[in-house]
Amino acid sequence: MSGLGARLIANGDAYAVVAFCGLLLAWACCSLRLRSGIGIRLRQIGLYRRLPQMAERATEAGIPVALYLSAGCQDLAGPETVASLSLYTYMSRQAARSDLAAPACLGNPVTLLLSLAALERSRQDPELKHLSAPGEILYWGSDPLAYATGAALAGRMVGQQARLLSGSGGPELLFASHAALAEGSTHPGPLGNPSGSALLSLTQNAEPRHGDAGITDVLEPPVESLPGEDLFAGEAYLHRPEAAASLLSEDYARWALVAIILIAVVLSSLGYGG
Amino acid sequence: MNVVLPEGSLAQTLGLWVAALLTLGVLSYLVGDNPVFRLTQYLFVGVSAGYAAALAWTYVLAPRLAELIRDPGSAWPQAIALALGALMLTRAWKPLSPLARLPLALLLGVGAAVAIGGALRGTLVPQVAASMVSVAPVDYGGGLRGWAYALDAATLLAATIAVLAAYQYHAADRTGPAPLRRVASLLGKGGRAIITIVMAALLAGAALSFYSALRGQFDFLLFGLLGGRGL
Amino acid sequence: MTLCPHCKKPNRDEATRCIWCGQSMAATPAEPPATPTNRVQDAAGERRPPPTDDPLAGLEGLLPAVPIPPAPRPARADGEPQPDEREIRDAELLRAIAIEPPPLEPPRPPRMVAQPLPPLRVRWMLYVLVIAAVLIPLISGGQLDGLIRPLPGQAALAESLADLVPEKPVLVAVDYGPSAAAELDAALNGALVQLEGASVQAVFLSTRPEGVDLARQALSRLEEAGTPPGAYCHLGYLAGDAAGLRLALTSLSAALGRAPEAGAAQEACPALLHASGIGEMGAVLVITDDGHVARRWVEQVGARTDAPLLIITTAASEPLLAPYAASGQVRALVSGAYGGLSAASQDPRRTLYSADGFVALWAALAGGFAWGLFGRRDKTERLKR
Amino acid sequence: MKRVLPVAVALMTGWIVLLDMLLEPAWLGPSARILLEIALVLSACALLYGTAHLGVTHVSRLVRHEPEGLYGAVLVGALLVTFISGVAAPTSGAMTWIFRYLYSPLQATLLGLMTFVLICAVYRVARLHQKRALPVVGLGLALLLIQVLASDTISPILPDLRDWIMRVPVTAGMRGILLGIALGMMAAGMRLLLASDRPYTGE
Repeated sequence: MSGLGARLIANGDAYAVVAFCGLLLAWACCSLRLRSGIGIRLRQIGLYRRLPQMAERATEAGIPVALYLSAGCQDLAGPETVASLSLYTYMSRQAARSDLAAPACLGNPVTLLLSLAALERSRQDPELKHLSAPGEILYWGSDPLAYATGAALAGRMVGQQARLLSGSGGPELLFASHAALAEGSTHPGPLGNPSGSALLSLTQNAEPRHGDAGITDVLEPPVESLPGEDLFAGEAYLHRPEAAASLLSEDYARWALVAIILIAVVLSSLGYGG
Repeated sequence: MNVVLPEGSLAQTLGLWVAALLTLGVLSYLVGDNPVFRLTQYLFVGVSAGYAAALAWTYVLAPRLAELIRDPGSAWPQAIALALGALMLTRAWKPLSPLARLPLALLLGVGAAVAIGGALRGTLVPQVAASMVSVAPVDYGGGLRGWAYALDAATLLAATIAVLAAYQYHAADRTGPAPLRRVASLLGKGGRAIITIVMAALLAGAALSFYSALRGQFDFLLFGLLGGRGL
Repeated sequence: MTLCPHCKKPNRDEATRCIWCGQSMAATPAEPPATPTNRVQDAAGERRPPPTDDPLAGLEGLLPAVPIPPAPRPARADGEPQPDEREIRDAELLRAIAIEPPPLEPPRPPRMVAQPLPPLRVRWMLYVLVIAAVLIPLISGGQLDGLIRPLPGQAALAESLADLVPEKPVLVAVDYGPSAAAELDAALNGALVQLEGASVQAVFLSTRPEGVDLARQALSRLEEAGTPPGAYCHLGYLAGDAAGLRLALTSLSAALGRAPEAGAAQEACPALLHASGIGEMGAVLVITDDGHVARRWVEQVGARTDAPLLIITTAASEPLLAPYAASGQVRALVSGAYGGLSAASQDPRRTLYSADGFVALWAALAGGFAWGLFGRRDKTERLKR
Repeated sequence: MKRVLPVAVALMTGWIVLLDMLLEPAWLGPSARILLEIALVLSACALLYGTAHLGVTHVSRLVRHEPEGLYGAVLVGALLVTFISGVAAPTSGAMTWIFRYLYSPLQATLLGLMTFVLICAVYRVARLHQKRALPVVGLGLALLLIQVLASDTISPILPDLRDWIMRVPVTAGMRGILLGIALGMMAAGMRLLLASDRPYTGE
């Protein structure tokens, strides 16, 4: 680390405040820009593009989509929990529109409470009250492997053909949970990655026999996987486009960081900053 | 598995054999899905959930409840906490379920704040600082060695920026002047390649970890159990 | 509450079709499977060729091979639900920010899921390879153990532990589950032995429920080794994840309340009385099998204290933490698999823990890979390809 | 009121804790600590709620004679026995016994099972020539080989290479991902702290 880096660390708190204010400012600008209707286009993210199509297919076939959300096993109330919840909120609304169940399999009690609220809200229409069925949302305990096991069992208990898996955690959690899922489900398994990932798949109901199908897909980096920060972008892409402002502000922050790093590297290479 | 209950006690002997049977029960999955394996799955989920809940009660709720009963005057924060906790449980009963929003709001508010603070101070600033390296060979003592270290530093820098670029949300084919777009998309491609290397490293690590867990159970079966400790 | 005759899932009594499997709630004998297009036609009510840019186009064949009757919707008083103002606004905005779809990759090829799993014969060969890899140390006797170069983190860990001052206790966070015990116990024991050498008090804590008993086991191992009781204490379980850590950073007593073990710990560790929070510990040693938990320690504790943060983690989580080690936020990062070898070799108990086993594991995996790649394919497989 | 109050609570608590973390003013410390303790207690309550939900779900499955309902009875039984013995006598032998002889072998073996799953998967990837997976697996095996042979007696290059891979490409890739996650977390967190995102109301 160069002298400049050391200085940055030494005044970490101050710079953290500056960074936070900068992001807030960027967000404000982006919201205005978004409201003013100046053409902003977002990068395509496979999963968020296919999710609506999948919901449509599920409606056509009259078969609900089951979500497996392990995000937040490690941190009950972190932003990750909310991020993965937004996927469920979206799917539960789609399911309510087509009079389908919105089954989910969770590894985080806070997500459980939130998704119950989301389900209730998506079915405010009294006509939809008949949908609510016990066991629609299954919680399997916050131990990652317990969630994995439970997910496998849920795969056996619930016979949906369409599944969305959203995982978050160490590679063990993902490898284990989705390999375990394979054994109970028809087509499991996102790419194991440290920060959150999801796989969208619509497959035939092959007789579940063995776990290795899961890892195969874990090893097969799916187009739809959500490595890193994409997990936090679901809302903007799916049902709350105004949240796109925060994504765009992330971009500005990203390029600001790159610029700062490059300048600092040049300066320290030239011997400035000690 | 490490076993340190009173040596030779009935509980220990019984326990060792139960553990061995459960181990074999889970391994029975190798001959295909079967009722024994399914039983172990349900048993595991039940035990782990019960264990976590018991600890939550013993270490978090019970002490604070006791404190509240002992000294209601000074333990008002605990009182608020427990009251909010009770509100959270109203989620189970529809007419009262809106009340559960309060504790959830607090939980998420605090959770978000702690996460932002941690990400800023613990990851963003230090990692950016760590990326501010010199790429001048002379700073690494010059000579071939200096050049090698400088090359390392440059690679580290380029790879970090490439991975960062891979996540840009602005559609690369729409924004900015053409050359910049080309650079961005090129960086993105490089970034995805580097992410593949990370995944490969994670895979190698996972293989070692899975193996270690399996090896531990074989240790238990071979030495912990048949080694005489259980008999 | 009635059960669907087809999928046995619960439905409300008035439900006309199962909300889980889409089939009619009237128990009718299964009709012959309809062709996918017919099914789509039935379900949608009209024939609609799949749009060409639809990534799922052609996947109808993968839809369940069960007849899906036209989904009868419960009659609504107000007909189909009308989108409200906000929904319309959102839809417009979504259209605005979504770019025209680039040529998407073709959908996941059906063969990937249609392909049969490895035949039983193959699977058993692979299992035998793995079991052989586990048992190989019985024969080889750990030839390689002494030859593997220690990880860079191991030296750093030893140095950091040697630099500790007896006045300040060390916080030992036992944050792993039994599934990682085989990998991490040895490394933890090694670190504890070094701590004992530095005559520093060790304060145990767990932010994961499973860690509590593993910490107790580590303590009882210390007892067995004849460590004086005053040299360590156990604070028990710290709930609340990041929030709990943030609180414990400044006030352990507030974070732990009067947990069963906390009171006893206060007596066992006089040094604890001086350290009101984790921030005042001499060092923080985290043993975890979860990269997220480790990251939480780095972000909430490491960034706020001068005490060195030392992490022992599983090989699977090591890459996740590499940047923190590189930036110096983590003074020492040791992965269990290799980091525990030297400590394990000093453990009198017999074990299969050996570097030979890791080589055998690689051989097994590589064998499986090569077999899959170059193994002779039978006729059906050749046809599929 | 049903909406406003939760939003107000989320904003107030969130900003108090955030300001305490970033600026650390002395006057804010105590209130932030109280909020953190409340959050800690609430997370424990959430855990209890989840466990109760798990139990109730499986009891209802049993009552409805759903397939595998009897297994659910095993789950509920194990849950109750563990919970009661843990609450009645937290540091007793019973809890220790359950943890060491039921919990530990089950969790450890379930993860160990993944070794078999993994080797079958590696075989399948190679067999099916899964284009996107082959490089990951091939590279993974290469990295594993370097790790297992990192011995100076074989060649001093191997250990150096092992350390270099962890120090340069892996660190760089992971650093990029971590910086991205930090940005994503901040954005997602700010959506909560600016009440643009209100999941607690079910929105």
